[in-house]
Amino acid sequence: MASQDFLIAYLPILIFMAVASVISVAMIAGSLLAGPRKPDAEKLSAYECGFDAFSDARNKFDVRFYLVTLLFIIFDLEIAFLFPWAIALGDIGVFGFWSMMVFLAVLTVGFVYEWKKGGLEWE
Amino acid sequence: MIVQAFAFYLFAGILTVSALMVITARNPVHSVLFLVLAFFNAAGLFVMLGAEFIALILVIVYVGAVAVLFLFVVMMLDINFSDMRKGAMQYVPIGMVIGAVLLTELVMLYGTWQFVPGREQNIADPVAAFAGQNNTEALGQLIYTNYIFAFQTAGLILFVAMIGAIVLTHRTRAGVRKQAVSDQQARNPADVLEIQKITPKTGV
Amino acid sequence: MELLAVFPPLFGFLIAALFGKQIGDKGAQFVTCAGMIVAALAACSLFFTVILAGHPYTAVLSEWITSGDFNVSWALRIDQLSVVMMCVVNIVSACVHVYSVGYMGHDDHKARFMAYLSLFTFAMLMLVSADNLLQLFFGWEGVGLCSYLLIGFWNHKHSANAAAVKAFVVNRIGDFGLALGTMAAFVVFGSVEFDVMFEQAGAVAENTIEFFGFELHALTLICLLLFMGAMGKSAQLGLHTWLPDAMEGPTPVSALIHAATMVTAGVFLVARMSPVFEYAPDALMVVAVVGASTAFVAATIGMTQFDIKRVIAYSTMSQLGYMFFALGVSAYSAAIFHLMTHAFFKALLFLGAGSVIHAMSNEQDMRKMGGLYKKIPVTYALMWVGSLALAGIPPFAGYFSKDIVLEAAWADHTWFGNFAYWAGIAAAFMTAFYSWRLILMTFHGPPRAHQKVMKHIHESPAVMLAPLFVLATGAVLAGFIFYGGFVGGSHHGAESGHEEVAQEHHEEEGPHQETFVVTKDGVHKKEEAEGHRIAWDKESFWGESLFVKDENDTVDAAHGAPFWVKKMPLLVGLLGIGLGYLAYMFFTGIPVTVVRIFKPIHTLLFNKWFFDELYDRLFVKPAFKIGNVFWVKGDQNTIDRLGPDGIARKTLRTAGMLSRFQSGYVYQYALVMMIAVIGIVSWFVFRGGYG
Amino acid sequence: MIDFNLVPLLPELFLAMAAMGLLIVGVAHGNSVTPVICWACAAALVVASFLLFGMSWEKQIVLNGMFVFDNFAGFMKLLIILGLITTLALSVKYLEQERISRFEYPVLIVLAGIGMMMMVSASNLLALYMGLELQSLSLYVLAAFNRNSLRSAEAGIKYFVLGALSSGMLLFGISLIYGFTGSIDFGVIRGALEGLEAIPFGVTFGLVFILAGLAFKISAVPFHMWTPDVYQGAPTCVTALFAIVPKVAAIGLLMRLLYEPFLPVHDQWMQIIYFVSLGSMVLGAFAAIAQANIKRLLAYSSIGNMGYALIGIVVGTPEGAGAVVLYILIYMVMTAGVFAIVLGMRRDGIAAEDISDLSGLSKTNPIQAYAMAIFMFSMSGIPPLAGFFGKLFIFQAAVSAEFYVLATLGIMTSVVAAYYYLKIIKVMFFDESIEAFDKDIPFARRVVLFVAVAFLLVFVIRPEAIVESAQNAAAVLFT
Repeated sequence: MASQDFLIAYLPILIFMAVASVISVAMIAGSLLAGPRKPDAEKLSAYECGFDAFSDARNKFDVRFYLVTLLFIIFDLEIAFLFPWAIALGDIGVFGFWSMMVFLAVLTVGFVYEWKKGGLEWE
Repeated sequence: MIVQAFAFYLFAGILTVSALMVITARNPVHSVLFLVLAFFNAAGLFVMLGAEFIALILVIVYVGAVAVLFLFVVMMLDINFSDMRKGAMQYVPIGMVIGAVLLTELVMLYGTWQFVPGREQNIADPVAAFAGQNNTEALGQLIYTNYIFAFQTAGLILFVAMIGAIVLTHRTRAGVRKQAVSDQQARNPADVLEIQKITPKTGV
Repeated sequence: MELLAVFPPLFGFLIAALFGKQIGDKGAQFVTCAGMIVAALAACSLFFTVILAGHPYTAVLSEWITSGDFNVSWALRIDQLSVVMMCVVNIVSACVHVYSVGYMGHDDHKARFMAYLSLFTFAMLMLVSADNLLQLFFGWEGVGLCSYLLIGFWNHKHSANAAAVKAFVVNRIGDFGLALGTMAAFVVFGSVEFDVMFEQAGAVAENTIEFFGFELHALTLICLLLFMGAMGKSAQLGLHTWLPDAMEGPTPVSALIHAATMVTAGVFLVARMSPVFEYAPDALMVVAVVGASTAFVAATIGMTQFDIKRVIAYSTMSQLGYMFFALGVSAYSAAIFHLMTHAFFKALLFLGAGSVIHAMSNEQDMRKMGGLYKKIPVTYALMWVGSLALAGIPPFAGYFSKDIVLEAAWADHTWFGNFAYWAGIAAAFMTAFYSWRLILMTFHGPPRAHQKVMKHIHESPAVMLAPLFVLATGAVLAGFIFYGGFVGGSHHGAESGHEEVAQEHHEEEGPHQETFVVTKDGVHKKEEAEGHRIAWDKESFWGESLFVKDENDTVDAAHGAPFWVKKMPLLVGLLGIGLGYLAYMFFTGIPVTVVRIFKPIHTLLFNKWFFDELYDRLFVKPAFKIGNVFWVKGDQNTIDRLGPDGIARKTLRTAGMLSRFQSGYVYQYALVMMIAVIGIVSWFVFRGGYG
Repeated sequence: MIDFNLVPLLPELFLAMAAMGLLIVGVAHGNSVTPVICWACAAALVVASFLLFGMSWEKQIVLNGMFVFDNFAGFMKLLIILGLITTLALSVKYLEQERISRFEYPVLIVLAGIGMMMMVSASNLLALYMGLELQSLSLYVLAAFNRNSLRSAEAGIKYFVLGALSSGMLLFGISLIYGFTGSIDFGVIRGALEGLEAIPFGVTFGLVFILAGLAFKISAVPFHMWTPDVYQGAPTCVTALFAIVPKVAAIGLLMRLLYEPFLPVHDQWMQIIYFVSLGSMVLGAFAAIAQANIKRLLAYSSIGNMGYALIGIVVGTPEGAGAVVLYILIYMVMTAGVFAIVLGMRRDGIAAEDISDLSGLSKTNPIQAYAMAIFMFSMSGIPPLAGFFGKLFIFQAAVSAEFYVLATLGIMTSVVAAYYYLKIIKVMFFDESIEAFDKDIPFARRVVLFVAVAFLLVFVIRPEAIVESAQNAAAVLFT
């Protein structure tokens, strides 16, 4: 595919993005311009009555959340390798097929490890 | 052509500005959001280079997963980012000097850039056969065959990453009551139930 | 035979070290002493085959390192010079071994001590029998290592530890010179084997080396670097500060290492390298000046010290200075001659002092001695012998060797030769003075020790005295017997007939005749007078192991020195002894008065010319400072502020790990990396003219 | 199709399978089997070394030019395997004592080992990067392995953040080189560089960044900042691993990279390595003087040692390369020995890490004290111990290639460095003895200690065989 054609194929996406950004900018700008705003100190404070917050809204989270995310990323990457493989499988033949199988096998070992270790259980 | 140039400068411009915002934004959540924006624009640039697969991977992996993890971290950890920034701020002047020097050198690099003769041939070598196929397909033809070594090593690296994630974060908690499904299934009335005759007034 | 002369100490060491527990102290002592005695006998037999029969050879043990054009083999170079050294080392070491059996009788680690001694001797033998600079370097480091272990042997004494470390570090500085010298030699000669180097020395005499942009005369550079090594090991002025402190070790160690053998390694090195030094007159000049200054300075310090061993230590340093200026005026044979006689009488003095210390229950301060001569008469007599030899009174050994050294210096007829001569005369006077100061303070006068101590005083056991007698024999006879062989001619004090021979010889030879004739002449003479000991002369004695350019042959020239030159050392020696008697026997008030009048000078001398303080200020403190800078930057900023303290603040754990990592310090590291990369790129930009 | 010949990869393949299998075994039985897994991993490494021996050491490049196996790779892999086995042997007991005995530890070590072996066999910038990352990732995890210790976690994070930065630099450099030559293959790059009259700025620029990334891995100044912190923070057995093995791999990688594709630009990289080597020697010598913690001291000592090894690389001759291989080998043995002792520094079950904790060791445990003294003397390069030869060959190579200044400064800094090695000996032999260390020294550690001491002592008698094989290994790079 010539590069010109290639880019033309993406043109609709570009246009879409342009339209999307125009619309969202227009909406924000519109509300900024049209909406009445009279801020004062009390309005901007956390509460208009009562007391200030004692502590930050953020607090420590269980590390398991991160574990789940990390594992997700790893499998996400694994999946990423599957796309080109799926497309090219017809050309790369048996060799390509087994090549991916080995790759998956390695990660399956990892997966078994995770499972047995209880990394996928919540409580 | 004009559209192409326009798109390039648009992506590049937004990329640079949002990268700058990542490190200057006061609110870390904004930083992460700018990072996402930067990734998007980088993806746009990749598309323009014809590397659509990379572009999409960038969106899927970096925007979809990594940036979300970052967001997760900055939103949920109770770290005082303004204090943290103070420590870093004292390095700003020297950092800027370094940046300026690096920039100058990169400009020089650009100005004096030259290619080795025969470079075209070198580049074309692995991909020549795939002209006319789309990017993803061409990659697919190469990764699993010519570059099988790197591919399998990548598998091992992911494997290590899994082990690492578990080793560093997984803890088995004591005293947690879990539902053990297999145990439940394997229960046999004969093992746990016992029928006894109880004569009245004697007790068990 | 050469194996028998070199390896028994190694076996002694191995057996004593590995099986010390099994064979017990007695066994270890026996094994090591027996090994040493065997080695000593073997060395003596080598003396006959190599020197008297004139058959030097090199025994190749095996191929060793082959790497590109760098070929070195294990070999023992058995020539006249190394045989002389072997004899000295083995005989003195054997004496010290035997002596140690008695001296260390109350120590808990006898086996270890004997093992170290043997190991030391082996290292020294490796040094003297080396066939190349690398092997020599091995021995060199080996003796340094053993000296370190032995000085620190009494490790419960804090001062001993400090002294051991100091000795090692100062020696390392010298070794640094030696290592560089070896490298330089490899560059110039393409080999570190002595044979190759000596052969080419004349050919490369004009070569230069470029170093840090300077053009340097190659051989001078090599020689000066080697001399730096020699200075460290032989405690020459500048790198001498470790020697007096090394007296913290047990006395046999002082006798063996810091008087008779190890400290002479520097002298040996220069003598061994004589074919190279001969082509580097500038280096020789430096050697002479440093030697003469050392001789003088050490003697001045020696006059003011009170520790009996330190006095002897400074006298050692002073005598080493003599040897070096002898080397500096190309009188190599005279230097080795003095080395040999000195080994005997200095070991004798040290072991005698050890005997005194042993008797005094480990008291070393002369101010707390006195009046001992009746209680330990044998030791007293032996100390007299040693001191007479040291002061250069005929017919003791020191007289012959010191005279020839001084005459050679005079005969050099250069400014540094003259300087050396007069410095030597002054030192000779002071030597005599402080030797008698030592004897008189220790043995005469009223007893100043505590009554209890005085009661305990006893003569040392036979096992300690026997070696002393052996050494005393050497101190008496060595000079007289070996004069002809070592330095040629016969001494003016010897029988008149031989003086004639010497004269004749001198005339025959003429000022610039070829050495061939002389050599032939020597051999011829020897055959004629078979069995007649005096008839040997120095050319046939040394063979080709020492090399002197004809025009530099000061030893021969020395025999023709005027009468006053020859008699001057004796005269000042006697004067020194006389003054010693005056000051410490008859008019005991004199020293105090003198000290009061010359207060500043005395302070200077008593504090050893403030060398230690100077070095501390110049080197030790800055090194610590540099270390501290890194420490403060690298450690206190990161770890100390965050690590332990952070852990201590357990309550702040909630502040969490992440905040601690992000507190700017990883930034710092990253910044350094970035700066480095950018810096390197910039370097190329400026250097390469890109852009 | 590509030349799919897996024979040269056999050891790596085997180790990968073993690692996965043992991981599954471990997870099935829990942490109680950690020692078994450790020994099984060690056994797998032994098998891998047999596989190495069984292979032909002729040069062959397989897998589309990604992987090269030759004499050099074989020799370096042997060293790596040896180092890994040693580390495993040293670790088992320590892990139990520190209560971090988890079965992932040996598996991660083996995986890191695979990465290292790939590094020395890389024949392509991509393969180089993959190997490096496999190794680094495992090491990041290992550094933070004791997750209950703040120090260890801190070490892990520091190492990771800075390591990521260095990887970034490396990648940037690689991309510049690729941009210039259009290839990531070592052979092609060399061909492209050989034809040049003037070296373009782009190549120099790329080279600087690549070398910066690699200098980080061998902790050479000024990319060393992580070393003391990580050495101190990581569990001691991991520190031992860091000090012993990755250096071998990184030096091997550096040598192949500089001598194969980049030899035509020797003038350029020589200047960089020159500077880095000088800095490492000086800092390693001086900064260590003020250290009180023995692990930090060893960190600086390893920085200094890398400086010496780099001298041999700067020289750019087969002689120099041989000297580096030999130096690394001897360094490995000495370091393994030292850590065998440091790991045994425990009182009442608590690890002691200060130099002052060694006080009077010669009385409480003379064997250890003497062994340590031998290691220290060897490190400071005193003959006749093996450490002397390592330095000798390095300096000799430098001198014969006329790098006088480098050789001189090298000798000078080794004199300074001798001071702190000596200080340790002084503390052990001459200071007041304090309470003895715990006596339960495991058998494996004794063996390591004995072998290291024996090697250092015996080396002098017949250096020929080892020197020759090191030189032969290095010579391959120049053919």
